[in-house]
Amino acid sequence: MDPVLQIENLESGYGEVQVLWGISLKVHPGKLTTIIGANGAGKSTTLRTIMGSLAPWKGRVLMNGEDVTRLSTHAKANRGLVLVPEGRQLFPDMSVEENLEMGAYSRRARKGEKENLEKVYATFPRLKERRKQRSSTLSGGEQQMLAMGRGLMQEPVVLMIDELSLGLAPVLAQQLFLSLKDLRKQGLTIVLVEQNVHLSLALSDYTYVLAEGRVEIEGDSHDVANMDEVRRAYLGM
Amino acid sequence: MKRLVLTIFVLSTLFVTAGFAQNLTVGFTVSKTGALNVDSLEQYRGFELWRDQVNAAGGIKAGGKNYKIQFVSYDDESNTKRVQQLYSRMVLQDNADFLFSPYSSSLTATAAIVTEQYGKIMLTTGAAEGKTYTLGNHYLFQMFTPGAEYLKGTLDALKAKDPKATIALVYEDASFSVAVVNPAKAYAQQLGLNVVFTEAYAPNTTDFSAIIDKVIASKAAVLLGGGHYADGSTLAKQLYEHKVPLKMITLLVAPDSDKWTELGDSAVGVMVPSQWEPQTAFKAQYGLSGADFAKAYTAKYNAPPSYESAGGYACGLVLQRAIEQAGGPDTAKVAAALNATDITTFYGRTKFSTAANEHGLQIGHAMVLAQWQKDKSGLVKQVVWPLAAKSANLVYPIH
Amino acid sequence: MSGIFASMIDGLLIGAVYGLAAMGLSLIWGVMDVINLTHGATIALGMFGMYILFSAFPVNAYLLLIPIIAAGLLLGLLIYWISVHWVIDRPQLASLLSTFAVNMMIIGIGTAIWSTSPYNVNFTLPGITVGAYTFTGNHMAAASAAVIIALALELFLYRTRMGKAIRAVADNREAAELMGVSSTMVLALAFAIGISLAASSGALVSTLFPFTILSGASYQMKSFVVTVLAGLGRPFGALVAGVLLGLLEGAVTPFIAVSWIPLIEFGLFVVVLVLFPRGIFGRATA
Amino acid sequence: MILRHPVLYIILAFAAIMVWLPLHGNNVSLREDLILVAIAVILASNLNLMIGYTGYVNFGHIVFYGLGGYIGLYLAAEKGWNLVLAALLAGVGVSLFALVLGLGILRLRGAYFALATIGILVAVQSFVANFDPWGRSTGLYVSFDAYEKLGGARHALWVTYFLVIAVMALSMILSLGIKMSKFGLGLFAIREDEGAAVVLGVNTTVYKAIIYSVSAFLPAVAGALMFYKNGMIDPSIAFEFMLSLEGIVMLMLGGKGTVIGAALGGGLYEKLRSYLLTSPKLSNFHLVIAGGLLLVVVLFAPGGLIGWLYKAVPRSRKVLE
Repeated sequence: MDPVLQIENLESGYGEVQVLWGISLKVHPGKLTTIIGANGAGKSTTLRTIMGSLAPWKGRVLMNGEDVTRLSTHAKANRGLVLVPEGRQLFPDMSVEENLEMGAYSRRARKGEKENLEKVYATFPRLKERRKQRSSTLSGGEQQMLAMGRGLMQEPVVLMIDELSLGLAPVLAQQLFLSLKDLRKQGLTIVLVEQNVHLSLALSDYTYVLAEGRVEIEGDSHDVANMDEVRRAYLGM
Repeated sequence: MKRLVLTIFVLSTLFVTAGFAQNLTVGFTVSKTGALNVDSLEQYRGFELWRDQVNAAGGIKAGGKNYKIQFVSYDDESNTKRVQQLYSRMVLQDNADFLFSPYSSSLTATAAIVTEQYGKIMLTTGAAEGKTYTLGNHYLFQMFTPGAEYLKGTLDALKAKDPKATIALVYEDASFSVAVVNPAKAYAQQLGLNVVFTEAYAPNTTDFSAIIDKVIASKAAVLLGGGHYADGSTLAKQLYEHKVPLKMITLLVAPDSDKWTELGDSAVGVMVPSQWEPQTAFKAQYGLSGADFAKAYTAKYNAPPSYESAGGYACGLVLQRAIEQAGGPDTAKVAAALNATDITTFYGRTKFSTAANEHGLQIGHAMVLAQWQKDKSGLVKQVVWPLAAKSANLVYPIH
Repeated sequence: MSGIFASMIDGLLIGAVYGLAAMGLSLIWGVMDVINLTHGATIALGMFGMYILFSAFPVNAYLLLIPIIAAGLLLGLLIYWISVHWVIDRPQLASLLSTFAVNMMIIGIGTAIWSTSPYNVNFTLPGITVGAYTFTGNHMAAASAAVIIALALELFLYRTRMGKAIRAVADNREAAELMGVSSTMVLALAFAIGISLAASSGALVSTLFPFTILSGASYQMKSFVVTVLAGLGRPFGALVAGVLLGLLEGAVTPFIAVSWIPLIEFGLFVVVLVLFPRGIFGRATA
Repeated sequence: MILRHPVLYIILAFAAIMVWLPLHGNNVSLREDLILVAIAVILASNLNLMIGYTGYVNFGHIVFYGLGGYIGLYLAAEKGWNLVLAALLAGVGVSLFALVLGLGILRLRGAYFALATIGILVAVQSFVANFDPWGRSTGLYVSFDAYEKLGGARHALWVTYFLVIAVMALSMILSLGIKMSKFGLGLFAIREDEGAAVVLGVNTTVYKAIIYSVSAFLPAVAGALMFYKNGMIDPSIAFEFMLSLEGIVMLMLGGKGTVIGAALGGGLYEKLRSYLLTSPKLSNFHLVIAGGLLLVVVLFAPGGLIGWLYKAVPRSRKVLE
């Protein structure tokens, strides 16, 4: 099967500092792909460059075989390339429901807005309870739910999540991972960048390990989890 | 060879004619733009009419020569800062022989510093404030009656009509109106009239509602003040819109303009202290008569002359006479002639103070009080004070 | 009716117009972090827009607001493209200066066309008289129009998809892009609306007082005061703050000379800035 | 160290030329042009201390010039003080005022500071317009015979011209000296990253208040001299917001943060404006042209003329500060 999202030799950075030195990834439909690596390995930078929030210096981004490298962020979002960014990046002055409505902003997501809203509320009942509250008044876990929910409202073709569990209590993190598993079962294509290597390896189908802006290791998550260097470096064994 | 002869001939002709008719340059600024443009334009027309008549008559004849008048003038944008730059320029670069003042007391006071620094004669018109003449000048000569006289006629008239009336003084916080209102307040007290409210407003004020509310609260029956055209016309309009129950309104400068009639009903009954009105017939010892001036002016500009226009023309006339008497344009001689001037023209009497502490101050000219009245043909400006010069009776109260 | 009461009503009526002017500044500042120094020039253009339209079509001046709002939007897009689009990601000084440059150009062109002499829109609605005091019809109509426009903007921002997109961009531009919002388009739109508000406030002022091409400057200053009192990016707050400022003026003027008002207003402005940098009604934290 | 700096000699040569040009042939009209250039250089150089060195945009810089003018004129004309003494006292007084004010408003950063400076400008203007001893909105006038003390008006105008040129040279030397000092380094640290500067142990509040106060001194002295020369002062010309903004334009044009750039921008802008103002064809469009020029500089050459020169001739960076 052809990959739905393919990254070829991506290079980018901030100002004059190069961070990515030629990253190549393939994301297959219906699979959960994780990207792991130490702090500063370039995981978030990879996602931001894919979305175009950061301009790519070199390389290509292909969606269903079509070159979308130079499209603007919002144009990519309108094609269903969805990023749940690190640090949630909610709209603090808007209510919970308005944040979700913003998820359904694009033309393609607009049609299913009502259904999707019901779905999100079903998945995260807390959000329904607080839907009139300003999002900045939510707790950290609730904010992460809202960020996820907002991503789902976008009707993603590929859902990319940056640091799902960062700063959350373990119980909450577990809960979110379980909801991810459900989504993957429903056939959603997911790319996950995570600090929590244990959980992500256990959950995912395919894994990339980044180091210093390059892909160091890749393979089926099961195989990667059993590699010695991975066990030593990332799983503390 | 032929060409050379021709050239020499042409050049020598030029040289010779130049000997017969020289040009005298008179410099001044005009407020073509900004808040003062209405008043300033009328003054400029007075200058212009004088120049055209002098040149049409072959120029000023003095000391056996003919001097044609040419103007150099710029737009001062009603802005004191520009005035200094421009008067320096006219003195230094354009080599003006004589200067006329810009319009308004503040612009004139500012320009006077420059002309005095460079030792040039400036005749001031459209500038009634007297303080400038107390600063020790040698070359300033004022055509307008000083500010202290402006409201005396109104107060005398009020004293005669309604000595118990309460007065509000509302005026622009600018050189001229301050110079008018402060002495007027003292004079009112001297007459035993009751001033119940006094407030100055910033130049460029357009919203008078706060002040109008205070005037109403003070229960004043008479309002005296204003400043120049822009603020005065706005004040009159807003007084009318707010239906302030006033029995008498006298505003400085603004109602003298022909444009005053554009205010419609707000214009009725408003009075203005005036340096000159067409109705005031002086027997001219020098220059044309008042009727001839009004006729020539109306023919040229299709509008009746205001006192700014008359002041502008008279300014030229007085300079012309001084140059004739001095036998040429030499600054010291002309200044001496001006110091000795005591003459009645169509504009009235003109005499400058020669006292060191107020040199150049106008001490010969007298003012009248005019009122806009409705008659069959529409709005007409009538002279109502002093009674000896009146063309109609004062309407009091106005509504 | 007592003097202070009348004076406060006058203040309230003119305050609504101050508020409308400030809304434009506040919206642009809040959404894109640009201090729009073309604000005053745009207000002046609104005044002359009304003058020109009213000279050509002497109908009810307040009906002419509609074409002025539309023209303001177009003008806003143009100014955005000339002066803001290229510097939006640079430090604030850049947009400050580029909008100031455009301000100079507008004033320059305006001066060449209309000079700096005063103009009037000769349109008068009948007023209402209570005791010795009369409130002019124009003041009441202008204040009502200001409130209606402000309410319409509020509805737009809170009830429409486009309006919400503007708020989203103001809140978090990068996240809005991730939602598929073209931030460039939204910024241009917000700027256009801001300019249109400024122009319409100018049009309202022109029905009350005489004006010159330079008259916008003092309303720009007032807009700064109002915006800071209200807190940035709070358009409706700006209307409220504008009305409060008008009321304050009205309440103070019976007791002191009018010429002290700027000192009080701008002194207050500096003190509020130092004590509450986010405005009295501003959000606590972003 | 400063004595060996080439820019010091550029400054001195510049001042010497400014003195020689009008003296040569007693060209009074050239002198009147050049005094305006000198004033522009003074304003731009001192504004540069705030905007260029410290990164704080001061929209109300002209308030120092105007207040200096008022104090100087009041002392020299009304109280009969010696002009130089009156100008110096105006400088000291305004600097102290700025110091106190700065300690208050320099808590604000970025655009908020810029706005506060506008507020101060309007508030001070309004205060002066209501202040009786200073003649309210009519202002103060120098009596014509006051110039007698300086040998008559003709002579007095030359004296004030030389004094203004001296203040101009001092402004540029001050800019150079601060740039080369440790104090200047602290200011640059604030400009680049104020948070980091605090961590590095720079007492930013004091630094900012001091430079705010220093940047007030010479403009105030210049204001005293210039308004004395003009013979009058009133609130609308003393506190002209437009002139304040034009100072920023001059700085951007020349290149903020550099000694030569500030002076160059000030001089060129003033020459351009006066050319446009008096040119019969262009005078209606002087604002349009000046505005267009600023727009081009901001959009395409944010480093100004000096930034452009640095790029074109990289060696110039070493010589020109």
